[in-house]
Amino acid sequence: MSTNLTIGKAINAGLRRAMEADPKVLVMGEDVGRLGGVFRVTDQLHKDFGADRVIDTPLAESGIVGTAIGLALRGYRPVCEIQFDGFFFPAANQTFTQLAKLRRRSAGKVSVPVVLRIPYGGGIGAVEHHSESPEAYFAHTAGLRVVTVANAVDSYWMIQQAIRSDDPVVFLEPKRRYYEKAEVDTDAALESAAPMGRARIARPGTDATLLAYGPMVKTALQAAEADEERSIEVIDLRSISPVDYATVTESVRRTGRLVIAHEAPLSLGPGAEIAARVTEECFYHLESPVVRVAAFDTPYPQSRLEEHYLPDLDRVLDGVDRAFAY
Amino acid sequence: MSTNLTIGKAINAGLRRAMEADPKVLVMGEDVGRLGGVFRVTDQLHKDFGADRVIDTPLAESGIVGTAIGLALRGYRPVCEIQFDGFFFPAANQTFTQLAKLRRRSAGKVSVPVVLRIPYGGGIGAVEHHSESPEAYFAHTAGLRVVTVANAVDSYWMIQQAIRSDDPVVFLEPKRRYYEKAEVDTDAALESAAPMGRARIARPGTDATLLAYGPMVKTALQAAEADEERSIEVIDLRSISPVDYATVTESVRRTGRLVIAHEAPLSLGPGAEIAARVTEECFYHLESPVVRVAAFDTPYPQSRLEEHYLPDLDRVLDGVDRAFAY
Amino acid sequence: MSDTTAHDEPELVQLLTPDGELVTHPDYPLEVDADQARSLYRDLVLVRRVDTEAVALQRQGELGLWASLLGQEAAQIGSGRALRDGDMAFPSYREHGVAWCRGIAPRELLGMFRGVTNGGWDPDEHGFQLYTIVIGSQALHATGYAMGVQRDGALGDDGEAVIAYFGDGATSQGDTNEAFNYAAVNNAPVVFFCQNNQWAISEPLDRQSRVPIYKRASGFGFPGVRVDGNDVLATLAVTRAALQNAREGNGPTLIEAFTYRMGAHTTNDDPTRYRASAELEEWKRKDPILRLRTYLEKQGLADEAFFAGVDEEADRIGEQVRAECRALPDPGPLEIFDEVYAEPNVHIDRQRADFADYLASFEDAGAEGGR
Amino acid sequence: MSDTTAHDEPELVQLLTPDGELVTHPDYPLEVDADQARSLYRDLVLVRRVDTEAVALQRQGELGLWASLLGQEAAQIGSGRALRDGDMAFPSYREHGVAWCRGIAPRELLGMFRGVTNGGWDPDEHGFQLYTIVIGSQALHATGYAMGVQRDGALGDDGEAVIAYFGDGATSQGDTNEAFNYAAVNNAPVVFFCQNNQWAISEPLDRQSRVPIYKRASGFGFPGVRVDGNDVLATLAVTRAALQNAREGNGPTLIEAFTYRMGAHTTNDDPTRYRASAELEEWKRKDPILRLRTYLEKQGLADEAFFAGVDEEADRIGEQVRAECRALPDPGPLEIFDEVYAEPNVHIDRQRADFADYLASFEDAGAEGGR
Ligand SMILES: Cc1ncc(C[n+]2csc(CCOP(=O)(O)OP(=O)(O)O)c2C)c(N)n1
Ligand SMILES: Cc1ncc(C[n+]2csc(CCOP(=O)(O)OP(=O)(O)O)c2C)c(N)n1
Ligand SMILES: [Mg+2]
Ligand SMILES: [Mg+2]
Repeated sequence: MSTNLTIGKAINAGLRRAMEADPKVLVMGEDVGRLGGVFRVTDQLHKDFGADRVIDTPLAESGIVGTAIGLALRGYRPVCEIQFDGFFFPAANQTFTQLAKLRRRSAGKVSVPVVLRIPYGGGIGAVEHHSESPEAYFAHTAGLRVVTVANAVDSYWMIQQAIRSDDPVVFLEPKRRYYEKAEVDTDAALESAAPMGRARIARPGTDATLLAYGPMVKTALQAAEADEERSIEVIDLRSISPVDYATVTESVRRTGRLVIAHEAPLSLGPGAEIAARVTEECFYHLESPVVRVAAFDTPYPQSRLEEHYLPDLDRVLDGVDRAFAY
Repeated sequence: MSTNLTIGKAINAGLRRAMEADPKVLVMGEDVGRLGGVFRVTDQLHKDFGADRVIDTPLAESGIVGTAIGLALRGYRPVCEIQFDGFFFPAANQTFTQLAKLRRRSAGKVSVPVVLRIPYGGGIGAVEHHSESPEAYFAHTAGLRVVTVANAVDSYWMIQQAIRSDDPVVFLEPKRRYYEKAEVDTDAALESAAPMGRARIARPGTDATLLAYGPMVKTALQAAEADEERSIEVIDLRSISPVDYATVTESVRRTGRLVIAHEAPLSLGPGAEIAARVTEECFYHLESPVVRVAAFDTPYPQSRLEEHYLPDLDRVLDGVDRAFAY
Repeated sequence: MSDTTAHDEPELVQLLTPDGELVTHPDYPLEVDADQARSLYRDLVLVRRVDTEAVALQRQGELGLWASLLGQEAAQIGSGRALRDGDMAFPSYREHGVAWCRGIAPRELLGMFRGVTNGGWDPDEHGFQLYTIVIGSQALHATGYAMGVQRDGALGDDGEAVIAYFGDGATSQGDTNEAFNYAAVNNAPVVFFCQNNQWAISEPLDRQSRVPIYKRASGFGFPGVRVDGNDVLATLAVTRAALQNAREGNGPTLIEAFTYRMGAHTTNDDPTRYRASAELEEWKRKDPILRLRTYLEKQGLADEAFFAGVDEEADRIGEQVRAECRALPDPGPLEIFDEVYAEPNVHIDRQRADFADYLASFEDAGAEGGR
Repeated sequence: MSDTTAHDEPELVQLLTPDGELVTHPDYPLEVDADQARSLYRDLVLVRRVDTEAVALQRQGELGLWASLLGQEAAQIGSGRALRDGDMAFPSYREHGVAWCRGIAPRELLGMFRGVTNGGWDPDEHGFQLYTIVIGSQALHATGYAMGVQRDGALGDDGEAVIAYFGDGATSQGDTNEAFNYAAVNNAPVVFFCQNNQWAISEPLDRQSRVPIYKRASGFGFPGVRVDGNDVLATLAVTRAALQNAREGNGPTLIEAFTYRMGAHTTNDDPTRYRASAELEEWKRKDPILRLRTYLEKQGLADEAFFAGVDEEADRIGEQVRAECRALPDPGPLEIFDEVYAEPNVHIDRQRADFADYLASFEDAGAEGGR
């Protein structure tokens, strides 16, 4: 059955399907129960699966991730919602020193298949701590897989893949794109979906590669459309860790130019690693240095400044121009 | 007076001098009092300055940084010891969402001159969580300054500069080098010391630039010595955020090659940003892609494997070879 | 849940019954003269008006968000008025009434909700720190600050005290509990003021605590007290006593102000999704303003002219808030780079300069007739 | 600090006095026959021997570190023996005695301290999770696991219970307190077992808590009890009762086992820097092994042959521990990349392959006669 779904509703539908398929799947977090989450991503799940499987937790993120680990050790597959990106940090210890390392610590005797769902990124006019892009912290941490989505189709499938994965997965949801819609064939087999580790060529092109993920994919596609002079290939990265370098370097070798756009701050953002790595692997193919278009190295500013802070269409186009200035 | 000091003792002497100079300087952390810290870096301070200025805190890192912020808001200059790198994470929320952002939040009306001293890095044969190199998490966080030391002279001066700074400073101490010695002129004026933001050319050379910081500077110098064929310039970065790109790019333009060595995991480690940035700024000067020699993207392994995990002399030399393979 | 809760319903310190009757409490004697009572009433009404205006401004698109204090006026004015000049308050994000008592103009609060600043007032000038959104964080800041007060030797009868505000939900956070412990171990002069408004967004109290919140304190070794947070007199008396205790060097107290969030969590929230309207109706009968007004009327401490005067003043302030909100200047783009660091920072300076050039390129392009 | 501590010295549950006299406690009846008493004695002696050997092995450079349980044997054997097969324990890093009760061979513990693994035994096989070094973390894991037990419907008289071990210092951590609260709110079948050995490295108890630790529980709404941790019988009885209470669905209990760390914090530590030797002397008189031996002797429950037999067994185990430690195989370099992820990971595979090539280059070079 093909349904027109927003990203938010597609994640909701994916969660529902995962919960139906496996009684061990739990949903937990602040306000995920009766309210259905502040973004309604868990809407109706409490009603249909009950309070034992859809758990309104105390207001304590370390507790959410820490008890999820315990539930996973007991054989459950908890899907935790961290209400906003900026409220992940109280859970940093449980995520970085426990969740990410338990498998390795146990020499593989233990799996902790926990999913952390985190609405992330800016652009919604919010107060402080509600617009962060913390993906670099996760991607720098061995033991975690980090994925993000840019459309409803991927949202529906990738949340299910994340839940099925025996690795802990940080599932980043582009909150300002929650209402973007697409047709989703919700009856297809999970196995038929593209693996969540694979990057996707969202728009083919020949003159430069424009790489984005999550909320910036839409901006990248708009930029590619807007550029009438050059043929821009757009890659939707999907997996931030590990990065699908095969797809990325194949594209860059063809186009000779790479522009990376993300909302995370520039310095030590995911673009830094991709730029360094692609330069290593495509040194003789690059006509220009890899160009990065990112947020500035400042705290996310008050919302009246966010349109300047976030890379927008113009900044991405400016980045493309810079790539062609060499 | 010139004294022969280890890095550990030089930090101790610097702390003492800062406490003598300014009654608002406090030292706090787990076991920093009577014990003088597990590495004895705060040795004797409790005896000489009393329990009000050298505070044995409860075993709670969020509490250490959180109360230090409060003390700073009251006009104090707390120097917090986080006992080991791996135990920083419970303090991540206070450090990233509060300490780093309070000045900006207050539009400059508030300063939080807190120093976080963290013994970091591996190579001491320790159990898990005692050998981490978390500098990338800090360097990706706007609002923090991140510095590290490679010798006793810098240790003595930079800890004092960090304490004087009105910005929050993460002061990373290379624990496996605590016992390295040097002559320190402890009577010189603080103003005469090189600013902590400045990189240092630790060994001049002409054929390639080898950049390291903290514990890897010694290894880098050994590698440069060991390479009899090529003239390697070694840069001791000192400040990880902000990076002194003026010094780095000047060197790379001269040598045409850059090798970066650090103990932090490769992906999204500080080397990624430096590689990306230097490539942008020195695109036409680079004879080869920037080469990174780093720890692997795995959790720090059990200690019997650390000699393989940490970049050593051979791995650094291999990196230099790779730079010349282009 | 076990039946631990059921057993001992906690005693609620109350000086003014919901019917506006003055009662006494052995531990919390309070003398309020007519002037004081009227002035408390005035504060309650005015902060409610500021709040109502802010909600309306949000509806009109002038604010991005607002966290209403509706129903919590007495808890805030009572505790806020208990503070002395040298005291320091560490608020959460809903303490508009306390801010009012500390002399923060409503305009300054609006800036953050409008998105033109992230806070911005001078904490030292007002004895009122910036709003803190990450739940629990400020409890540790307050405790550290109080440790500074100790080190400054600023204790004693004329000494200084510190107060930390947070909600019922916040008591679940590790930071809040660490603060309780740091304060206890250090005997720090800090009062923990928990406004238990029964809800943390959609989660009722029983998701946060198995027992009444004030009991938490005893586990850390300091006193906890539950006060009727809709009773401005009791809140004033209990907070004053706790602050005095703190400033005299006797350490922390946890005050649980039992109150109710009569509005939505914020303007983004829709409480009909998770709570019964009957509950709200019940609490409307305990309205903190009504209660004090009844008292004033019954005792003949205020006449119609007084009430009309306060309402007029509220109208004026409402108008002023609307005007000032609209007049709040937008920040300029380059302010993104301001005050990230106290000291010169080459990296930020470079990004600022590059961005200035980038912005200027549009102006040039504009001058030349488009990009 | 205020004098809250001084007031009410907590009652200590004791069934065996330091002089080896059996006493009764109304709440904790315990029947121990001679066999059981002797077997407890045997465990105490054997784990102490394992510990002594491990300290020696560290001195000889065979281990990188060791955290000695000296003095805490009764707290660990008493609580460990209270566990049933299906129960799950979440240890900190010093629970060698509990590990013993759960059937973990000493060899498996040594691996982590020797640096050949980071843990490595199978938690499910033994009902004993991996050692956890980051203080407080495991309290939340235990609570979550217990929530899983609830969801599995594994409660009731024959049900399962969970126990979390941690130290006095750990009670200051946010995570530990969050665990208390999650357990309370969810009425989870978990027992929090705090070995209060009076020290957190160099910090005495008064830096961690203003009041006795068992009191913390009441603030979260569940029972706390202080037991003489050097009394193996009392610890057994109190833990058994708490576990039973948990498995029957009555929620968490906090047990404070009052004991003493007779050795250094770890082999890296030098306690003479921070504590008086008189304190140690005093606690030596309360030695948990001595106490049980006196009881066995006085009651004629064991004879010289028994004691000699246990000592001989200890000698044998000591020898075995030494031999097995030295025989622990070193991991191969490429194991760095193992089990970082459960699923195939291109990135790790690539790093592994590159490193294998790099290592091979030396072998080639070696074969060719040098780099
Ligand atoms: C660490 C953290 N997690 C989550 C949030 C999102 N959040 C904002 S307010 C709130 C509920 C707070 O409830 P309570 O402490 O009772 O205060 P109240 O809003 O009722 O005044 C939540 C979950 C946050 N601000 N900080
Ligand atoms: C989060 C964290 N901070 C610091 C440490 C370093 N550390 C290891 S043991 C210890 C003291 C623990 O004391 P306690 O909880 O009483 O347990 P004990 O060692 O006495 O058994 C400290 C500070 C750690 N392991 N984890
Ligand atoms: Mg509330
Ligand atoms: Mg201890």
